Amino acid sequence: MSEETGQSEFQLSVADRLVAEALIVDVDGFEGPLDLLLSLSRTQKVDLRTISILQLARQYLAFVEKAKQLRLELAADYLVMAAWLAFLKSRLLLPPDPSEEGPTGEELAAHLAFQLERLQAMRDAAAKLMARDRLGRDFFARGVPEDVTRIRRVTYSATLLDLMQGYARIRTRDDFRPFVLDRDSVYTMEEALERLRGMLGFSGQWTDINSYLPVGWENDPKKRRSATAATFAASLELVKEGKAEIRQSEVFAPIQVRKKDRNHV
Amino acid sequence: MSDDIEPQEESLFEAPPIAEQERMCEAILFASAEPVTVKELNSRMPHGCDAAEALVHLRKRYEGRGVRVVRVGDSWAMRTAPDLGFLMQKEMVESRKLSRAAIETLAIIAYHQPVTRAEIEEIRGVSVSRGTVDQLLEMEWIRFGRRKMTPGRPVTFVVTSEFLDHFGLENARDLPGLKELRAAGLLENRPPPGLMPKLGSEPDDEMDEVIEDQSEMFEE
Amino acid sequence: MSDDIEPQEESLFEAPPIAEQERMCEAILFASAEPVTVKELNSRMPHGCDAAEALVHLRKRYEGRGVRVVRVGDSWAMRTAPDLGFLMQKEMVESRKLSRAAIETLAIIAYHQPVTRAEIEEIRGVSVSRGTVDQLLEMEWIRFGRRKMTPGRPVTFVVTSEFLDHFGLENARDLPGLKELRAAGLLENRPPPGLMPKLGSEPDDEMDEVIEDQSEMFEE
Repeated sequence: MSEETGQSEFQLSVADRLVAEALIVDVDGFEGPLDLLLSLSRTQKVDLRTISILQLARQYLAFVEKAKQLRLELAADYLVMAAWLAFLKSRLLLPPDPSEEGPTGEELAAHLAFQLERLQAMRDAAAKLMARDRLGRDFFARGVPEDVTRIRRVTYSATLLDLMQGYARIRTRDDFRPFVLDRDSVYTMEEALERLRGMLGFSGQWTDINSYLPVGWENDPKKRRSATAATFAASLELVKEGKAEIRQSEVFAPIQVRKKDRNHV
Repeated sequence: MSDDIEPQEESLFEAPPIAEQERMCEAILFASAEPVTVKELNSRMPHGCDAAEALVHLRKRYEGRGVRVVRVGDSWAMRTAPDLGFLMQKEMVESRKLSRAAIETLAIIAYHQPVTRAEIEEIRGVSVSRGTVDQLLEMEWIRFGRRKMTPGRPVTFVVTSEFLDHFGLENARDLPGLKELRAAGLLENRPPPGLMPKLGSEPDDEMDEVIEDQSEMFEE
Repeated sequence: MSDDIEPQEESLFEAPPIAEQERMCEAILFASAEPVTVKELNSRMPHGCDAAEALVHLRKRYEGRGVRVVRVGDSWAMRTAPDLGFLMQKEMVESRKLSRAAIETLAIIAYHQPVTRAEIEEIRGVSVSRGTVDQLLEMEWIRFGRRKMTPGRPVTFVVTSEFLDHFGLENARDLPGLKELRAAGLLENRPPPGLMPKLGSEPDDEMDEVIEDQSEMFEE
């Protein structure tokens, strides 16, 4: 593509040529091909939504051509864009080939227009943002902030295990040996027996043995398991002693106990 | 057991009258250069205080004054009225000059958040230099948001409450022109219709994904 | 140069209304890092302003507020109201493990309550420091019980409901007995006869009795 044919083909006005030359001098000042396209689009003096992408493509290609003549080195990005715009131009100019796959020239052009409009919109937004009243320039924070005094309050903590170990230590007068077994969640049969003996006395009704679980053992699964087993074992023990009756209507049904009353016999 | 104690406490120490709570909020906000969250106000004020309510009164009281009570995200601060900025030459801090790239990147993050680096590059058409992002991070105007649930799980950027404070914004929804931009479809991440040159960075998988987080974020 | 302009300014611009001057003083005092003299206020405010008069109004406006306008030498400043100083403190809670001496003392009180200091010392085999007892009292894990009806009527210590709450106990008697401690591997040797508390082995009907009566349980 020679300079003359380029000139005639693009039919650049004198003003356009001047702009193009100014752009070339300033080639380093552009932030990539999109920025350059946006700058070129200003020569069209139209709303970005009605911009002629075809015309823009020509302007861009002319710019790249000029840059080549001036032996300016253009970054790869600019050349990739040039190649793509040349392709776009041909698509826009030639009648659509129905056998051709992919988006039409119009679709591609529309997306490029969108990109340009979006970039311009972001630039405008950035300008509006920077023009806002700003902290430290237009409005100000307190000049002598009063530091919040940090008061350190120490809380002491100890666990039940600490307590038990402490007590055991004194009682054995031995050096303490660390241990791992957790007896917290173990409810013994003796305990259950005692509890059941006390409570069963008041109940002549069939009652689910689960309702005899000690307070505080119903929720934690581990504790509940231990308490249920102990309570069940204890109820069997009471039946053995002849003090209670036990029943279960079917497999997995609730197990019920009641006091064995002489009247019931 | 604590259940037994707490109601007692409540009845023992009644919350101070609202006028007094307002004074307390006033003193705390006044003393702090940084915005203070409602949560922190409540934690510093006596038990039973309602900072949110006190702030409504306080804000009204300072309307039209030389100092204003402003909201910054979840926090509140006192700031001088912007029309009096001309009196403050002495207090003015020379803010670091931001490059054009940094300003644009900041705006893109603010309007498109949460946004990935690849998305910023797609919008600007050039790669985003590390330095630009670093500078914005260092100024604490942007921070990392949640990773995007797209291949590669790329990090995203969002603006901070320092950003809101600096630009006098109550929240990110108050960004100038946001509604218009959204209405014009300019905040959509429209995928390129194939064959488009990917400008800026090396191609990224997530580029093709339609990301609509932004719209959700700002929807009232 | 400025001499040429200023007289002109004076005739062109009238001084702002006093309410506006008050706003200006407010903003300057708020944003200044140091107290400001009337002279400086005047020099910063538009020509013709009377900072001294504006300050009178401003000071009145802040009377009884959470913030006050105060005079510092020949300068003026804004400060938080002194009665709200407590709001400028933030409590940092640091959690530490209780010392071994304190734990042992606490354990003895829990297992043997009501127990005198002499009894604690006898069981521990070492003297109990005042600090340890004071600490436990301060933490509200122990309190004074009834005096013992023995010569000297010594004070006794018992554990509190806060103690039970902290350790998740319904009752001090829920503490595992020595038998259980041994079963748990906490106790190696057999304790000397007569020292073993019979926790958990007593009939249940006295469950509801007050904690103080627990002494009998331990005394053999």
